[in-house]
Amino acid sequence: MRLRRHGFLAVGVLVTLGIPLVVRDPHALHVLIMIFLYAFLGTGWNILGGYAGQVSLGHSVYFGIGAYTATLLMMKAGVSPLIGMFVGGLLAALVSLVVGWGCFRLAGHYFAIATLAVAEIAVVLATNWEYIGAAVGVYVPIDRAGNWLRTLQFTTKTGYYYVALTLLALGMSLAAYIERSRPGFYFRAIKADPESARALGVDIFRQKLYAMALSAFLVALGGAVYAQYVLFIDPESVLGAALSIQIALIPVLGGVGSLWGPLIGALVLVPLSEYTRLYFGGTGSGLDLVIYGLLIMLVATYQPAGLMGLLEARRERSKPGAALGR
Amino acid sequence: MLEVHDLHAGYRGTLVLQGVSLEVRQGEVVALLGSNGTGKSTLVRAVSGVIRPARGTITFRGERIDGLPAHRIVGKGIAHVPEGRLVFPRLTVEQNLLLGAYTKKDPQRRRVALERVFALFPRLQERRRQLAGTLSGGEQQMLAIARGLMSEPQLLMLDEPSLGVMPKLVTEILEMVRRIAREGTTVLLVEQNVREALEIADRAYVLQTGRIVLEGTGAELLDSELVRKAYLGL
Amino acid sequence: MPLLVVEGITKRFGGVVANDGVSLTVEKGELLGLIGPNGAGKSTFFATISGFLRPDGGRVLFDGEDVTGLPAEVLCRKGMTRTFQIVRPFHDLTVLENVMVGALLRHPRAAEARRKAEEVLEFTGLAPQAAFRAGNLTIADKKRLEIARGLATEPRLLMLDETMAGLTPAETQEAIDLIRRIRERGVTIILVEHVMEVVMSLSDRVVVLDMGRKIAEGKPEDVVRDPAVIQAYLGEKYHARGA
Amino acid sequence: ACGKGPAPAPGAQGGSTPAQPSQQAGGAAAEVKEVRIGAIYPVTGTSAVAGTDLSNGVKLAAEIINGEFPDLNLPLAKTKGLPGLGGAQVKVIFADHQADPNKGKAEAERLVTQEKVAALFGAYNSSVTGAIAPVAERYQIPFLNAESSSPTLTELGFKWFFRTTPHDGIFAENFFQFLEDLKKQGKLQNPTIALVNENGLFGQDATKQEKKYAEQYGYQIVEEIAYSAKATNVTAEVQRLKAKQPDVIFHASYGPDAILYMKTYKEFDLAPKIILAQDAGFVDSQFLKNLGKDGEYVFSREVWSLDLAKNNPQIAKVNDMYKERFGTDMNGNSARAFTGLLVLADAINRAGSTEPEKIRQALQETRIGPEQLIMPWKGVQFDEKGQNTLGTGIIVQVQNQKYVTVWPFDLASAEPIVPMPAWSQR
Amino acid sequence: MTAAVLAQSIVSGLLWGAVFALIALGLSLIFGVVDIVNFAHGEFLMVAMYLAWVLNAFWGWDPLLTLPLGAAALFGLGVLTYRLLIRRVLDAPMLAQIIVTFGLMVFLRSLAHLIFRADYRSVQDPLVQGTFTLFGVHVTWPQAVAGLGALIITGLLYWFLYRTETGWALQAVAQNKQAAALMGIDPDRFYSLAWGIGSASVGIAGILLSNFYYIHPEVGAIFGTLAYVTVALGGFGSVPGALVAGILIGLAESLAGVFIDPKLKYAVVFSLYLVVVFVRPRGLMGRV
Ligand SMILES: Nc1ncnc2c1ncn2[C@@H]1O[C@H](COP(=O)(O)OP(=O)(O)OP(=O)(O)O)[C@@H](O)[C@H]1O
Ligand SMILES: Nc1ncnc2c1ncn2[C@@H]1O[C@H](COP(=O)(O)OP(=O)(O)OP(=O)(O)O)[C@@H](O)[C@H]1O
Ligand SMILES: [Mg+2]
Ligand SMILES: [Mg+2]
Repeated sequence: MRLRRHGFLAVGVLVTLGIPLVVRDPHALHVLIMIFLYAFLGTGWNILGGYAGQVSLGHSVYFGIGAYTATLLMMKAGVSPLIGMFVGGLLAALVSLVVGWGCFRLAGHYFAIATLAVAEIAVVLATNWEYIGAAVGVYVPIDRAGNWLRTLQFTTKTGYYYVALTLLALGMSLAAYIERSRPGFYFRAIKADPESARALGVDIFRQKLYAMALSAFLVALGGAVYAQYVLFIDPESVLGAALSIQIALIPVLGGVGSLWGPLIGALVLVPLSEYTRLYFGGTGSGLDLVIYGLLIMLVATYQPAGLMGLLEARRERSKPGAALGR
Repeated sequence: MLEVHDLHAGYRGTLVLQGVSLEVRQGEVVALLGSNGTGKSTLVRAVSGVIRPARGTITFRGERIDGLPAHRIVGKGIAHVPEGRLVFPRLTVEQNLLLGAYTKKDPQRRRVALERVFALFPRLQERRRQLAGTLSGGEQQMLAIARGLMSEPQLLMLDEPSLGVMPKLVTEILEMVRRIAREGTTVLLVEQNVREALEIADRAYVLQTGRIVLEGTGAELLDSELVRKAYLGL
Repeated sequence: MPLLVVEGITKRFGGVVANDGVSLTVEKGELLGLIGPNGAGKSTFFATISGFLRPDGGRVLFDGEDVTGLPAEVLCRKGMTRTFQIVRPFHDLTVLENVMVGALLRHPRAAEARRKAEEVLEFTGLAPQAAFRAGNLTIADKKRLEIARGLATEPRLLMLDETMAGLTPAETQEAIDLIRRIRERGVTIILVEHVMEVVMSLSDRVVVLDMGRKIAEGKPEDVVRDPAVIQAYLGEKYHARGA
Repeated sequence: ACGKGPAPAPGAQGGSTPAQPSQQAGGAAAEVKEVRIGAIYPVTGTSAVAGTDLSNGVKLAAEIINGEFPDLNLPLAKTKGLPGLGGAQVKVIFADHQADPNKGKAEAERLVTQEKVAALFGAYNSSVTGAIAPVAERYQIPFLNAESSSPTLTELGFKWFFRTTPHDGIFAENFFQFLEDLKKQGKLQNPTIALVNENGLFGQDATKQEKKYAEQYGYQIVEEIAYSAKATNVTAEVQRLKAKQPDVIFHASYGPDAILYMKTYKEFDLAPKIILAQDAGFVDSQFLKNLGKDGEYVFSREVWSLDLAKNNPQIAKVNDMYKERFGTDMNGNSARAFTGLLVLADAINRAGSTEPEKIRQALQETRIGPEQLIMPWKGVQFDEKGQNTLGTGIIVQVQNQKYVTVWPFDLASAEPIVPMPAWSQR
Repeated sequence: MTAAVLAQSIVSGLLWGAVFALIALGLSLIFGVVDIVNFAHGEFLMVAMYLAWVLNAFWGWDPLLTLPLGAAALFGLGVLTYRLLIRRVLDAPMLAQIIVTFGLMVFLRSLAHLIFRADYRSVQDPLVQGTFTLFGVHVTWPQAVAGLGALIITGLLYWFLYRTETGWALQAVAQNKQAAALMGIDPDRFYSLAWGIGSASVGIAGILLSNFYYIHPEVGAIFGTLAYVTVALGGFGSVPGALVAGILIGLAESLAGVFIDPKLKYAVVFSLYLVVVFVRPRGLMGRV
């Protein structure tokens, strides 16, 4: 049983590694890169929102911090984004600790709205901060040579593909490790019933901060890579509320609090959004979004436990409120 | 009055009751005994419509009620005081009680019913304006029973009413059950205080692993080998 | 030195004084029964002592150390834990995982915690249900799970809030046995229980609360004869039967 | 920023160069029947009104290029298709970016790699244009922008990026030239100025430029408001203005907020001598529809106006065609997009090939005179940064529910009405 | 700045605050009963506004005349949303519920795009329009009417929820669905009712808003986020809380815009929320 699982996993990894050797179409690779990136962001979000049950609608802040830090470090100090992304990650973790310190007294929707508020404030601040380009944003200088060690830019999609894949592998391994070790148990206990967890000696505040920092760190890495991929960042696109919701939507759709959920969510949502726009977007009628909205509703109503629920019969439907420990 | 025939019921994946048949007659107190997890609560839930039976029939006063939703069954005269109380935590004691009489639209009768339960549970009258969620465990239990009585049911099903209740009150509650029965309300009682329950019960059933294994009058069962060994630990 | 010394603990909720200057001590290895009418303030007392509520007055000394107002998780680490009267399992976790959360306190490595949890499950008789989703247990099993989780934190003081409710007399007997065995491991216990058989057969000493105040204290057989206790709590019939 | 030296031939960078779309063109020798151009616009989302106007302009331009219109003196109008490529037809492939830079980038890549377009076109929102420009650089595909006005875009050293429209710097200077001219006419004395600009890329660029030229021309700015375009209401902003009573208000606003401001000005009875807007919301086709007479007397810089037809009859002809197809008159956006596509097609035609580098060189060598345009420009000619140096703006005023050109005076069809009357006297 | 400016900013803030409150009330009610945050709430507002516009543009109805019809139509939309979507995810994790309403939001917004295109529209010449001046302070009639509407609806909802038996039943369902069913209360009907009433009240808000605000497919986005913050600030499920919070937000926005800097006014509003919940983690009037 276990052996078979590992077998599947190995085959999956090999196939994934080989895709760019076969698939040459850049748009298809783009979609795959976006899938990996969003799955990675979802995995990061999942640590806080899925395992620890703290639904954040403000993760764009950490994404933005990662994107801006790595980019500005490269532009102003010549620091490679390969290093800058970790600086951004640490900075994001730091900021997240402050946010968590203030917001973890709040439960459920109050917490969600508070994180949303923090993100909105961040957008306003970034929009007015000249040093980081204010509303104009930052155009990342193009590295025509694709010297990726210095700039984390590649001249072809293949490079980005492997970077995104590495990130995802890193994120999922971390999540898998956490799932099976003490923090993972504590996170899920906090999600299920914080008071009970306290009775068992769990310092819930500390554990939530831990989840938050880890989650923010990962999302910031994603932000840094995104910036070097799109080569343009501005407050709206890397800090805005739409991004926060997108990040949360991925694991939620795939199966919140499960290792494979974010990947499955991204596998469905990213192509859904890309191809509805592609097939219906050119008409300019907004039909693509109508269909996108309809499909989201369908998935959520017929598979409320997330798509993971389809695969994992063991997981039963949880009671309302369980997600928030009401 | 209530007839359960070949009832199969359970939850996702597990069939807890596997062919239970029993009967409650007008004016009786019937006790339902059984150790933990045998499906006593499941049976009561199936009767009150909280869960849908998988097979079998439930007839109340000659009318099939299996498959009806819970809120329709109350109107037919069955009240179910659930295990674990389930009071409305953010409504006051009085609002909880009045909702107990939701199916009775006549305000006059509701007032009378309220007076009656306040007479039975003076503690509740004291706390009528307190939010139910802040009552102590035992107080919540009283509220739950009182709320069940508010609909003036013909059949009252009590699921472990003495759970978490102080000894003085356990006695009072069971005496009250008898009184209620004498006043004409039929009672189906699930109880772990086996001895006390059998003392007040007209008849009793013993449920084991989803089946009825024994039935008889309270006194008969008190003397039976099975009950003495398995439930009284004698 | 007593393990727990409580001095004049007071807790108010708005107008209701749930605990009114309650003092008591618990010796190491002792089993103290705490009884009293519904609403007397027993659960509140637990919550206040164990750091879930902040007392409005009074002091708590644990093993000689002043721990008044420390949060629950800190107290748990110091060796004091409680169960909840209205059970609060981690619904979506399995029984084993529930207990592992407790075990992880002293065994940070998951593998060791699992071993510890399995041992506790075996000890409490929950082993057959180890893989069940905790939310699907019956109430009585959920209560047992509360004990198991608490035990897994390897406490010195265990506060049990009505963990025997809803058991048949035969099952009660088993539970009494379980608590005896816990004691034998050297765990000090405060037991809140309405099932008098349990209180009588287990307690070394009984404290009776009524309306937030201590109204009696002493050996179990003396306390049940105390008229105030009979009047407030046991009722004439119980007494008459002389259980 | 690097200049635009001769570019390496495609493929010269070896294996690291991405797939070249020119390969499928099979070189110049092969017969080209169709030239594909990818146009990326915000046809849904917050900028969708503009997106629709823009696409319509592009559609009309394509029709004119592909058909024969002997009476139009526009590039490629008289001939069928592109004679330089044996009469090949221009096919525009539209894509939607929903005002999201990442989507714009993805669409650009898709157009280049899958739709095999020979050039990119668009994308209105400066932020999206900014995200697409690097794609064009990476794939070495010409990218012509006809309507994004952020001055930054041509300062980033892009080699494949060209812009036909004047940018905000040029427009901002126009504002002060206009005020100077009014002063000369005696209609104004040393006016005080307030800036009311939305707090995004568009507004912040405008603020920067306006402040720069205010200093240069010696004007006093008494209030500077940057507001969120997503604001539910602007009462606070208008109150601040009211406290300062400026003579002139400069506006950079999108559609909804422009309407919101005008309504709030009326509510608070605030009527400066001049409201002078950076087009956008104030010339949007919805502006007058919603405001009716409350939109009277507003000035806006424009890139185009229907009454320019007085001096350039060609405009009327094109507008008639447009109106016939899309039911409304052309506006600055549709005219610019229209012109942009003609310029791009003209370059491709001269390049005689769909090879990107040849098109890029042809664009660089573009020389189009004013008589071949429907724009009030002196022509089209790109500098080394890719900016059209011959573009200028006009200033229009709403008079009797129409936008009429009031400046430059030689193109004007009406006298500017200054000051605008108080709200109570209308 | 002068006292007149202060007075004006306070009045403007109050008026807009009442509008925010009016929009937020329905959201709060739905949350309070069904425990679901409706992310499509702003879109419901938009639907109501388009209804007012269509009736006005094609048949010349005044928004005031549309009011009862709008309330009824939105009631229907709410019930329909519940029946077709929400009912299926009632027992699902909270996050699944979020997604459903998120999908609905995308759907309604883009449907509006499809039908009405991106043009923004206004109701022409409504009965209620113009301004009056009170001690030198400008007050616009449509906003004053909307403010009045907010007060009336708050009062009605409050009375309904806390003073009528149906209201208690609604709360009972919210607190324990199964127990409510055992009292003979049909949870399904009451959930429907809550969605209906909550949506009807946002319908009224939309129609009053259409008296003075432009209508656009994205208009819900503008008010949506503020509505969530309003509801959270006041305390989820608290009807009077929504009113107080709405007014507070209106005031904060107006005063910050005038006395601090317009570009920071939303930062101030969101900070206000953070500060309040820092002190009172369940909002101003949230239940414990
Ligand atoms: N909601 C549920 N979902 C799944 N299984 C359940 C659920 N409720 C109860 N069960 C299972 O059904 C079986 C019977 O439970 P039930 O509550 O009817 O027992 P009971 O006889 O009332 O026991 P107790 O005396 O402990 O109340 C148990 O094994 C229990 O684990
Ligand atoms: N949060 C609260 N707000 C108001 N009153 C409260 C609150 N918590 C408890 N009370 C009141 O305090 C008193 C003591 O309650 P407590 O739960 O401690 O009683 P108890 O002795 O455990 O009773 P039981 O045996 O029924 O469990 C009760 O009257 C209860 O209503
Ligand atoms: Mg039971
Ligand atoms: Mg208690």
